[in-house]
Amino acid sequence: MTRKITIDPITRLEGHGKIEVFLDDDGAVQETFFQIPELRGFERFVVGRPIEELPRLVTRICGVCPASHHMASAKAVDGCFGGEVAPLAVKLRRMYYNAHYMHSHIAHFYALAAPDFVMGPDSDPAERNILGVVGKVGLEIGGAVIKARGQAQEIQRIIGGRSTQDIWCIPGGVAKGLKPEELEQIKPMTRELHDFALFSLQLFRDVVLGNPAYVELIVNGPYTLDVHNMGLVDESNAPDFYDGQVRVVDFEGTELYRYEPREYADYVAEHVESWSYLKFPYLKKRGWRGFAEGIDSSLYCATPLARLNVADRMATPKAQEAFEEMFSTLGGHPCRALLAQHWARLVEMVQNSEALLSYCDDPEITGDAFRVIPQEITGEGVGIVEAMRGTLTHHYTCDARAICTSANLIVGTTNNNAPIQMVTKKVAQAMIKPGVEPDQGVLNMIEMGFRAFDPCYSCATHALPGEMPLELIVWRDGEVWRRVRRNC
Amino acid sequence: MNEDRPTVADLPTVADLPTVADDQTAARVDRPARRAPTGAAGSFQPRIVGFLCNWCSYAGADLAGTSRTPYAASVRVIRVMCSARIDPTFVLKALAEGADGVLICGCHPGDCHYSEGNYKTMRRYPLLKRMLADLGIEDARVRLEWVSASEGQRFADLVDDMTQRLRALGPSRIKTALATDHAER
Amino acid sequence: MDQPRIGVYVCACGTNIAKVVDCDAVVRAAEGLPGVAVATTYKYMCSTPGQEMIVADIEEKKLDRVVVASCSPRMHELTFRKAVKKASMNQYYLQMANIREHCSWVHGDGVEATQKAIGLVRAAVKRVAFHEPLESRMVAMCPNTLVLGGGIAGLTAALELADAGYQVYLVEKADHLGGNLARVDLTAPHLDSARDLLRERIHRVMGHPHVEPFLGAEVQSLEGYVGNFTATVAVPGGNGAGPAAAEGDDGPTDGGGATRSPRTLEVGSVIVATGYREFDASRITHFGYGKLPNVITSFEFERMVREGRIETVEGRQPQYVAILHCVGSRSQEFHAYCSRVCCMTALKYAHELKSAVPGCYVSDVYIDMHAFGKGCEDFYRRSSEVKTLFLMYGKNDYPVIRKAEPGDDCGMLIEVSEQLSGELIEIPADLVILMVGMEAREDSAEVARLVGISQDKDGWFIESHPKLDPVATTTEGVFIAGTCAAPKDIPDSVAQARAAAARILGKIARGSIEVDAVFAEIDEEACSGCRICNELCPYSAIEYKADEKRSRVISALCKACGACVAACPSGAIRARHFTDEQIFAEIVGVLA
Amino acid sequence: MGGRKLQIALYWGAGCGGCDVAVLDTNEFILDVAALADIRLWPIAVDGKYRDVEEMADGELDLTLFNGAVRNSENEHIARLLRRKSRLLVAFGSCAHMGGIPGLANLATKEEIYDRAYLHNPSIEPGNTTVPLAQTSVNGYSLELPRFYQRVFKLDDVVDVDYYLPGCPPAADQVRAVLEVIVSGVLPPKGSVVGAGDRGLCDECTRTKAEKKIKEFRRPWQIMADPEACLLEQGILCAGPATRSGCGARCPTSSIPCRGCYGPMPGVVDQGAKLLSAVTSVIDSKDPDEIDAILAGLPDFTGYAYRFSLPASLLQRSVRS
Repeated sequence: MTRKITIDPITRLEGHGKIEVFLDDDGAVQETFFQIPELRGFERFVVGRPIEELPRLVTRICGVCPASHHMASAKAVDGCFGGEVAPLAVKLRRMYYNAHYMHSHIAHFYALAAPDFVMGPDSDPAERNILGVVGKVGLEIGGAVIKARGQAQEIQRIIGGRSTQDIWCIPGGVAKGLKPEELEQIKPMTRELHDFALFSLQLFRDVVLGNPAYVELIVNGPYTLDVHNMGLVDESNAPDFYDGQVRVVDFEGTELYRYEPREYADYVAEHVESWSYLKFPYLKKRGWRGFAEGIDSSLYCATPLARLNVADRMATPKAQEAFEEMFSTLGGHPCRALLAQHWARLVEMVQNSEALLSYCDDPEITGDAFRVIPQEITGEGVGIVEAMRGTLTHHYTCDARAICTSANLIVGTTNNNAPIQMVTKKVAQAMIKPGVEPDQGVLNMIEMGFRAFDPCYSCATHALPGEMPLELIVWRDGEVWRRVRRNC
Repeated sequence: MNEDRPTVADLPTVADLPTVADDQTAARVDRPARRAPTGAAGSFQPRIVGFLCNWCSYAGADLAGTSRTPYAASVRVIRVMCSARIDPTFVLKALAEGADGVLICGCHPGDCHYSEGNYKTMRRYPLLKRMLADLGIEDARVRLEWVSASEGQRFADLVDDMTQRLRALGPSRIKTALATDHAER
Repeated sequence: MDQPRIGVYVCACGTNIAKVVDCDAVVRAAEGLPGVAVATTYKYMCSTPGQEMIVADIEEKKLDRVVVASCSPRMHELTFRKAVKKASMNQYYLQMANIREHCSWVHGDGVEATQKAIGLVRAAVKRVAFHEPLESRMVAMCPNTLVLGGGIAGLTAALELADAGYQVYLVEKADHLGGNLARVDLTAPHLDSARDLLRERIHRVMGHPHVEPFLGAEVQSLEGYVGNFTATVAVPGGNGAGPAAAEGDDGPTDGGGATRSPRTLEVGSVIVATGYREFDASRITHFGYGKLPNVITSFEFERMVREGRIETVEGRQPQYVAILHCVGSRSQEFHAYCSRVCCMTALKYAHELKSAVPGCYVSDVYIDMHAFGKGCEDFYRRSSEVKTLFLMYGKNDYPVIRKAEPGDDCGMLIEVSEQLSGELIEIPADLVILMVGMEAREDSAEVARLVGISQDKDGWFIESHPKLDPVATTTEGVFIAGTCAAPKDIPDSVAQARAAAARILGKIARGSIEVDAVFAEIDEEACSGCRICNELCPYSAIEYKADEKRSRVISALCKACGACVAACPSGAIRARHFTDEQIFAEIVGVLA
Repeated sequence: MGGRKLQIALYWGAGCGGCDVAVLDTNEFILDVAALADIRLWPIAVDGKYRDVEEMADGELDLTLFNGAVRNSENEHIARLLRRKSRLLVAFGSCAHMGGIPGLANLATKEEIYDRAYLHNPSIEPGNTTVPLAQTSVNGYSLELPRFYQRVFKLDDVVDVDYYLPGCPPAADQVRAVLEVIVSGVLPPKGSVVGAGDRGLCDECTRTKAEKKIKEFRRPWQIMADPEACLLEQGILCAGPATRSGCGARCPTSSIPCRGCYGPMPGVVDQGAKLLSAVTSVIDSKDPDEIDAILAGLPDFTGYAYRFSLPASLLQRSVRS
């Protein structure tokens, strides 16, 4: 008879993601299901709303990365009005978004990734958290992290009036400009953030790269997946978080597609399974080919690593150096090692901080021309940005009164839904073998797999990113035979 | 105006009645009494909450009474000093409490006892109707009409007409819908 | 709130209610309602024994709320308020359920009617539980009165008050007193002189110690409330009275362009007696007024008479004179109403013509001869004896006046389709007098806004009740007299003026005014200063205090319409005796 | 609290996480709280001990801050569990308080939402007819998902709530103030709205206000709003007058109209109805046709009126059949 193992992030009670593992009688993994049990229905209830209201509605898809939805939405709405946006507004939006990237990446790296590397994957769970990190690398760093995150948020607040549940973008531009005195407040924080980005990179070098065991784990561990990569790039194929073309490159480095946001529906489609509320995007031109790896796979990742994989270069000098160092260390570009996500995040942090610096020196940034009043209602727009957790697509249509008539959303984490399924199964199969009893290590290895994607079910459907406590229950003849818990 | 009337009552005399225009008096005498629709005959009798302003519409409804003008027993009148007092919340409250219809009556434009109160009602009503439509409330369930103190007949006709429409529409779904939502949980 | 003790009294109203509504069933239903301490029915609750029953129960059964289910509150609410007051219960602890006008008199089916009556009683019981004790307040009554208009009505009212020893401010727009009457020679039906009627009054007004007349003056603003108005009057040159002309010769003319300076007056009451203006005859083309020089209006004829020269423009004595009735009156096109005085005035002209131009032929072309009023019918009869040719024309079937051909022995010819004979008759005329009707003055809307009263569709000021209260208006302390309210003859205008004065003297005698306890109030702890309410009050009872960023209701000005209460997004404004809680309770009650 | 440390849980139902971020945004204050209290459950920041929650004695927790609405059977299940375990349950943020923006889903049916999400949209797999099911069996493996309710409920529709802390998200300083009060043990009356003002937003909005007369409604993108004057007076619909203060008027200060996340004033039963009554009353016209023309400038008023409060309104949802 089939035995059922439930790996339930934050237990059966909790609503935001659970893994079911089915073993055969010999105890080999037959099948795994990573289920997402929530749905909001934004794509339906934004219909009928005035289109300009959407940027301040969809931020409630995710309070962790509202700015990403705000930006993608604002761009889709601009499209509904013919697409003209005040050039100054574009600069300000980019600047604002850079700040958002900074605090999101800082939070993720230090709260979620660092514990694994700084403390070590099999260290005492009680210490495998930000406090443990602080304990190991020194107290001052804890303060520095909180301060840096706070500064990045403050910059966002100064520019856009609010830091969570953004309200700032309106058709043709932004609601408020940047006053000279506000810029002066921002400048010193920006410099500190840049230093902090470089410091974090150095920390990674010292702690992780300094330890061959970690490098080994990253490069040759079970955490590789032969699926393709997706990300936004500018005309020079450098990563662009706010705008540009979507580029899809296979895991061997061959460009498969390069398309304009408005063409997204020709390239991406979403598969539905009855056992999850979260859809499974795939490369439409290849058709749904199941949860399969390989060069013919129709699946892709959209993650920090994927963004660097589809890029030929970075947009700023310091980031370019980090980019080259990373790929040479990992044995070439592109890279399939999922755990390299964390490193990629640091490289992105550097590009964002450099971008912020350059905007601070832009003499026009405090100008008044931060809005144009839309002259026509053209009725359709697609807005794509790179959310921290992947390519984020908002597609709207509206009627002649600029009332929303349809909305379609493909959210960052959703892109990675299928890969997450697969890496989970892969690690489970690698770790849970006949005769091998699951233990802490197994749990942590499994968790590291999907946490590399920094899955934000806030975005996708709604769980918050966090270090997910795990529980593994092994059933035999309908009774609990083994129970292993981590943080539960 | 009733202040100095002796309180020893006898059957209402003409003096007792609110003043009516002559044509109304005539109407009262001449018009053959007709049967008002009743719900007794097993057919569904809607429950209409009527919000009437004191000076015109309530007096008009009183006149329907003093003129013995029959109409459906579907309406229950709540008196306010002016239709402008009718907070849209009252209408929603009535619907949420299970009213099948809400009838709002005020003085004719230009005739408001408070000179402009009914214009405020006139401004609120169309948006209220749009909101109700968004919430799935059928058009016939909520109605605004101007009824003067001399329009007893008109008030009666209004109530009958609204009653007929609501009969055609059937009972309001609101109360049951909210109940089923909770049952479903 | 502790459980109230409510008494419910169901009136059978003889058989008026009982014949349809099962009063006992209503009582039984009431007994089952929370808070009801006693419920009973009686033949006539408004009768003395009925009221005594309530008083007794309040005292013996310690009731603190009373519900009377009977006739309309518009009928007996005050009666029952007085009753509960007798038992020293606050009168606002009463609520009525209208089970007569709204139930037994309009519903035939006893079962349904009883169900409805129960619903209405349930609502009243639920509501009354939320009632609060309210006290009306007394405010001082200023004994001064402002009279607008120096015509016969204004003059009469002013003297009535002044002779009683109270100060009157008389504001006349023209530079002389007398109004329209000053343009008239003799008055119908007794043919005594308008001059005599006016002269004595004008002289007394000009010299009266208690009257301060302002000629060529205009009221700029009126603020405050009954007993306590403040009026600002623009007076010529700034000195008090304008040139004290005797009755003038011309129609009202605006007080000369003299520089005006404002005077501020404290008054307790206002009488609006601004009169009328005559219909502009040139609006009716087929009478040729303005084109045919010998077609004149009644007022132009009055002038001829007063100057003693009745002649055509050519300076000849007219041999044929035609008098045309209802010019601008009783027509769908212009004014539907009857101007009331023209018929008798026309007959008066016939008399004046006969005596002034012996042997001239007078034809009187009318629609109907309205000869109501004392001595008028008799006057009509006498007129028909002085050889006046009466021709009847049909409503909206106007006579047509045209120039006569050379060779005719008259200046004009009038074609009338005569109703009585049914023939088309042509009559000669050298002079045609158009009996122009009355209409509301061009400035009546302005005046209405100024003093806060309303106008009917024709522009006449509306009385608070057409039959029972024809001198008061819906604005307490503001009265109307004379032809500003509707066309009237002199006796009616004078009567109304004296009635208005009497009402005011009554208030002055009481010395203070009771301000209703029902008004809106703003909880300043809840007001956000959003200023939504500021524009909504037709009585400017809401003031915004910029320094505190709060709005406030001046309760004495508030008429309790509740417009601001419904509009206040903060729920910061309460309508006393019509609170949200009370109305919600009623809603739940009728639907439960 | 009898000397022992306060036992606290923070949890989310159908929310977006913004409320938890708001708590994080109290920055170092969090450490003070940690000093005064044991945070027994807070998934975003601290290792949760869920099993322990189940095993806790009833009322063992002193306080639970619950954010998010109730959209499915699982949200309700957890709400009930935490209610049992907590002496005080606070509806934290607009969703728990009034249903929030997810509550706008009550204008549509479950079927309509599924149709748009899984059956008909530009990127769905061609020909797809599959939708998620509460009970399903895949190659013999039986799997379950929480039941997606017909509509969104606010927290106190399913459990008894002690306090309401409004805002989307609540302002960090307000969160801090409320936590301080609760830690102090001096509690406001049950059912109170805490962490908000008792006046309308206009009270803290710095824009200058005049008597209001509206001749035309404009949408924010149609004009360059005067930076000083009241937005409503400029014809831009702002829910400020019908909304509690407490947020510091963040939106109007940035030239963006308020949408009402702090909910209605004390004693106001239906925020949307009040907003409707207020803005229409000041329309500057007495002509029905002109009034209609002016109101045409206010499309989707329902979506504005109940932006955050539809499940808490008198009618709660559309009854379109």
